[in-house]
Amino acid sequence: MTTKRHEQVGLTDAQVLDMYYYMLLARKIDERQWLLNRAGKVPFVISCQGQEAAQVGAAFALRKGKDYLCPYYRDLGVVLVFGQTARDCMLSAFAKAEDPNSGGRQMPGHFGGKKWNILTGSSPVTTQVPHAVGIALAGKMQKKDFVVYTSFGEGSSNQGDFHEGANFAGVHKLPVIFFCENNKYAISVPLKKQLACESVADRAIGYGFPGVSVDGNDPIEVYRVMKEAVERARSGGGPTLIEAVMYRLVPHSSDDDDRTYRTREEVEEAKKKDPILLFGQYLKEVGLMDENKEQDLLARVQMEVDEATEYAENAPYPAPESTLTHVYGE
Amino acid sequence: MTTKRHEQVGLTDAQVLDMYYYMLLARKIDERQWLLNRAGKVPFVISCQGQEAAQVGAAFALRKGKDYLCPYYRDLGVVLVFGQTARDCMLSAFAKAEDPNSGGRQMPGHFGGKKWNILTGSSPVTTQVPHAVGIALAGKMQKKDFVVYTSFGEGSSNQGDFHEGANFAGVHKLPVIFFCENNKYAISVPLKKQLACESVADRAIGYGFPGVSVDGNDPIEVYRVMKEAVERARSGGGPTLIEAVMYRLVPHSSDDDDRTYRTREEVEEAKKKDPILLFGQYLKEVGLMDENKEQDLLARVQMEVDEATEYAENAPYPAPESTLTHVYGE
Amino acid sequence: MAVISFIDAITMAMREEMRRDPNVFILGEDVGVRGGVFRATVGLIEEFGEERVIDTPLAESAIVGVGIGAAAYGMRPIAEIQFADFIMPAVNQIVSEAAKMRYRSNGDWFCPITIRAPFGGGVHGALYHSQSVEALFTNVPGLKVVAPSTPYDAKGLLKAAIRDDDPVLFFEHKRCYRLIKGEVPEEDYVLPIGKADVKREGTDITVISYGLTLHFCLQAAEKLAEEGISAHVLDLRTLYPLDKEAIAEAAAKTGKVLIVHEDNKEGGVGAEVAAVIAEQCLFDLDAPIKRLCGPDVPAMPYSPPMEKFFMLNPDKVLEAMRELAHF
Amino acid sequence: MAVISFIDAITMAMREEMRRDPNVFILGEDVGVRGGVFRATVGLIEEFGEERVIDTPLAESAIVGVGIGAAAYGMRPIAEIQFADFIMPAVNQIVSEAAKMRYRSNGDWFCPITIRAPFGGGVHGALYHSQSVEALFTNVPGLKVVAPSTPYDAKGLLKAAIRDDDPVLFFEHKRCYRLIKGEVPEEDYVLPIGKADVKREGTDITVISYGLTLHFCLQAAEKLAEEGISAHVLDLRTLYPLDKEAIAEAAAKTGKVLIVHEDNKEGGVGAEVAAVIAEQCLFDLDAPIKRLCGPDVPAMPYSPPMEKFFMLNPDKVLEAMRELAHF
Ligand SMILES: Cc1ncc(C[n+]2csc(CCOP(=O)(O)OP(=O)(O)O)c2C)c(N)n1
Ligand SMILES: Cc1ncc(C[n+]2csc(CCOP(=O)(O)OP(=O)(O)O)c2C)c(N)n1
Ligand SMILES: [Mg+2]
Ligand SMILES: [Mg+2]
Repeated sequence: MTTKRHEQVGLTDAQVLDMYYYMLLARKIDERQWLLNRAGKVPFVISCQGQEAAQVGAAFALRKGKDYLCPYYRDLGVVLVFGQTARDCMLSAFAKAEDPNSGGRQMPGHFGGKKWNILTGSSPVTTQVPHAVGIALAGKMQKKDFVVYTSFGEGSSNQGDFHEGANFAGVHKLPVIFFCENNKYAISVPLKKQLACESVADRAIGYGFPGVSVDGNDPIEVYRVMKEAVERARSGGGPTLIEAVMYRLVPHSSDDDDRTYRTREEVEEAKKKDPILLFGQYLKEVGLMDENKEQDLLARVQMEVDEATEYAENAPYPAPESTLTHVYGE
Repeated sequence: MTTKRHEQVGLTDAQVLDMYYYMLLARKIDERQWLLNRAGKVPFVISCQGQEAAQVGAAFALRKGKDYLCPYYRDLGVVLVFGQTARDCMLSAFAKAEDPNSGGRQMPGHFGGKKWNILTGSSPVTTQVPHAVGIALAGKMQKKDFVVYTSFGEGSSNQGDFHEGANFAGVHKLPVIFFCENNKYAISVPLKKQLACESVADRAIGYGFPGVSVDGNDPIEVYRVMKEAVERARSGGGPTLIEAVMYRLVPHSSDDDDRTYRTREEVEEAKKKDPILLFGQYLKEVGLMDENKEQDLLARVQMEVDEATEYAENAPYPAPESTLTHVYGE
Repeated sequence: MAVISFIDAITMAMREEMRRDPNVFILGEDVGVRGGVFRATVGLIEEFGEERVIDTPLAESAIVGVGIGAAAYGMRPIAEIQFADFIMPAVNQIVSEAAKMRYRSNGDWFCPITIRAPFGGGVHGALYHSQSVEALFTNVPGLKVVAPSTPYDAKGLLKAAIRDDDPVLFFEHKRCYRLIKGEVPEEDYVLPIGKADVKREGTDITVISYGLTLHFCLQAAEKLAEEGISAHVLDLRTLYPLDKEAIAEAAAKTGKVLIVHEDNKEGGVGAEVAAVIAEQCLFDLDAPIKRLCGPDVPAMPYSPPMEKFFMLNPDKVLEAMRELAHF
Repeated sequence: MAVISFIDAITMAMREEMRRDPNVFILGEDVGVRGGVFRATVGLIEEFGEERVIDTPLAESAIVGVGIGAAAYGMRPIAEIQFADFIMPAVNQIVSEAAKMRYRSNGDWFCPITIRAPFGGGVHGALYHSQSVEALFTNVPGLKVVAPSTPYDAKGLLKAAIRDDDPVLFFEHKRCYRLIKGEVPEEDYVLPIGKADVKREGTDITVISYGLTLHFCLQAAEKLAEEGISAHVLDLRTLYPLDKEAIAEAAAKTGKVLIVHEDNKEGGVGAEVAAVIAEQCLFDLDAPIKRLCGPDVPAMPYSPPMEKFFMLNPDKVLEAMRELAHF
């Protein structure tokens, strides 16, 4: 039996099993949305596939109900850990009135919900980064001890708002974790046309705080560096920039055709490091998982997804004239 | 006699004397504008005082008539080396029709002139940075071998446009020199409230190119690092970020009162390192200058400034209705 | 009641709101020890400390973006943009974020930020310290755009903006800062955002304006009265959403309308004012709807004769009013 | 003459201009190997290489800012903004820089950049992939804003934009891309920027529109003709500066005007159109100037019934036209 790496970073057996559950749940919700899309039932999907380990590893280092999230559109794994359910996600995919993120107003992947401390997100990339800094600033003013997590792709780290937000947080030593999910592509544009630095983490020094690069396919490693960053933030040590390196296993979105810009070989190669595969193996190696248990878990997840889909599909749409509401407060 | 540091970096005696002339000229034009302002003759002044060494040192490493400038408002020293005259500057200060920068449309310090390869500048800080990158991109496409110099204050290095421009240049390895004049303040806001990094040069690694910090009070040192950067750029080695560290010796502008945010002791202390003073001393130490020569030079400069002022003061204003011209091309 | 300047009314409003509500704070460039380049925040860092009067890094998108995050969390930030011309880098945060948070979250989140910005010319500010940028934002549902013209309105509307649960862009004409003085109560009061205000009753022509030019209209109306022409002057005060009822009412009252603003004519706020009238009370009109505005050039030049050419003044307004009256 | 789609006309225009002038190049997100997310640049990287079809980092202010630098130097950049909604981070570069370079340098420098951006809704794009953002730019002297509605106009106007010595914002309604087809000559031709175009002659009512809704107007006019009502339809084509003469002429022709656009009503382009008419030919009018526009909400929701509620369609337009005709 291999060493239990997770214990070394302070994760219990129950916790890693839970992590695996969330990773699987995210993956299965995502896969179902693609099926629904191809069947013409939902107009749009944007995926977390390949990024679940980083997301769930990161979210486990945060305190649900206490810390704040300003996530980006792929962070399905993160918001599930923070309390969103398969049903919530499917209500959003079907754009139904009950969708807690936006009441069906926004595309899926545009997370938000006050009850989960998830700030409402938009499509223009990286705008959430200064928001995270602002929430952290407010927390500091009110002497709260929460930290704020904000995520974005490596392509999005080239937007001015990343720079301005990170610099502000650095100057004010605010408890923000800048979590860059480097999945190697910004739609069709490969890393080398986006960035000339070795690692996105190299940018941290320019803001006076630590930058760390981590294997995004390994939830335990991600948890470890996140935990460190969270503790630093909470104890007044200021922000951290984390780059989690991974690969987007599917096209950018349901509107994309990734065959135009990357070879099938490259994608197949990446699938060998599919974090769900690797983490499943690890759990088996340390004796926490076996074929049976895995089947049970899969069945449970599948059932959640089925129920969620059915519920959401049958749920009512918002009323047309509700288009006119919530422009201003009453 | 001290060693001739300037020879070690490839500057001749004639060149350093020339540098001193430009530094003095810049200073004297600037001082005159303050007098004119206090006398109610020109509405606004923005100064180069304290930054002349860095500016002239940098400009001497460039090829006039070949390289391009996207300077910022304090770069009087740079544009003088590139061909602007005291008269040009005074025409701008008095907002007269003949002002070659803008025909009196813009405030002084908003340099521009196609004949000198100086791109027209604006007031919103840092917008010139992507422009410099665009000129360099065009040069690369057309297989030209010019380099592009762009400058900005340390406060302005926090704008998104700095980040986006630098990143673009890094990815395309473009011949751009990002020259940050770190004078310790952005109007009233001191360095530590602007930046948390040790040096602005630390930001370069995030864009995959070298960053260098240099004593901005020493024109020879500035020349040396600029020369290196220019050669790297010209030979396809890509951009360099240079931080020249200095001090703004006067208020931000004629509208500012710096006594509200910094002590007189601090300013007096900085004046001991006034680059004009230091460089004058150096030239004397190496035997290139003495009291007599200095008086001659001062007299020559003074005369240029006098003549320029008189000319500009008496020059005609633009016609009121010319306000309507140059909105679109014919 | 004390007579104070426009800018003092602004300072007073912020001071009172900061005393009233600990969640109110200020962020911007040079707002702290310097008290703002126009001195609008003078004395506030001394009273409230540097935690509540924050000298930010020079980055407008962050000033607004950080403010938005804090506002969504529950604070009441007042973000100062040093000159309205420099609001451009923050347009994405204002238009895509602040204005749409409530709508996109189906009412779950909202964004009570106030963004103050000095606008307008006549101060030798040249192209980039003189602009009127309001028209950029008067097509953005979810935002409110306010531009008071008197100290009394400034205080009451700024306090309303700070307490408003939605993002408010608050434009202050910088020429008004020290030029315009007026009575301002020491007491707490707020004025309703979204309501125009009749600044002068009249019967012959209707003049609609805001900001500095509103004062030109009032001065011209005074002179015109001597010629026996009575002008009705409406101060828009809120530029978005417009007080359409008040506009229609004022237009119908005299049947002759002149709209005056310093901003460029084409696509300016006056266009919507004219359109509202042309849609709602066309048959009450006795003359074409006239607009007297800044020329359609990129911005106001530095050179004094050009600045003068660009700027409106009481004489130019008087002439346009007289011409309309005699139509 | 071949019948091709709107988007193919766009591609054709760019290909022809790139062949004609080596200074023309394209920069934007995914414009290279991917051929653009809408496929407008498909095939161009193959023909012109990655030096002239540049996949940029994801940063709109740099895309435009770098383009501006290159344009000032003497190139003819075509910057693609992936969705018009994402033009916001580039507003500072567009408004403060591109639009003002010529003016501020007293004609010494100029900036021949073309900025293409797909706008508009009806494609399940939700709040941030459906917006009409043109009104943000139709108050900015120095800029030209173009929005063609047919493949023929698209080709001719895009070529004109690329050759224009001033910055042109070129908005393409994304719903038109594959829906709208029309005859487009293989030959080189340009159409004048700044000129509106009568798309249908008529005598009873005047309808003024642009983009996708122009087609709704034409369809509605067709039906209305069956009822014996003759509609005159003007396509603005250029949204800034407006063709005021053509607008006044079209309005005066029938005396009854309906302005139609997908963008929000208040502060939209239609406001200026109405204001021009109310100023220039008020006494030719027989009815209030009507506007039929998107509702004043932040943007178009994702949920199908809400999107449908927001969007105009031929029936909604028909109803408004009929009502005006019977006024
Ligand atoms: C400001 C802005 N520009 C363009 C887009 C269109 N867009 C959506 S996602 C994307 C690529 C993002 O790449 P990256 O940041 O690496 O994140 P990833 O999708 O790879 O996770 C682009 C260009 C956008 N949403 N916002
Ligand atoms: C976008 C923008 N915001 C604000 C200003 C107002 N402003 C002019 S200079 C300045 C400070 C600049 O500081 P720094 O970059 O350090 O340059 P320095 O003046 O010290 O040389 C500010 C805030 C501006 N010109 N542009
Ligand atoms: Mg990516
Ligand atoms: Mg500085």
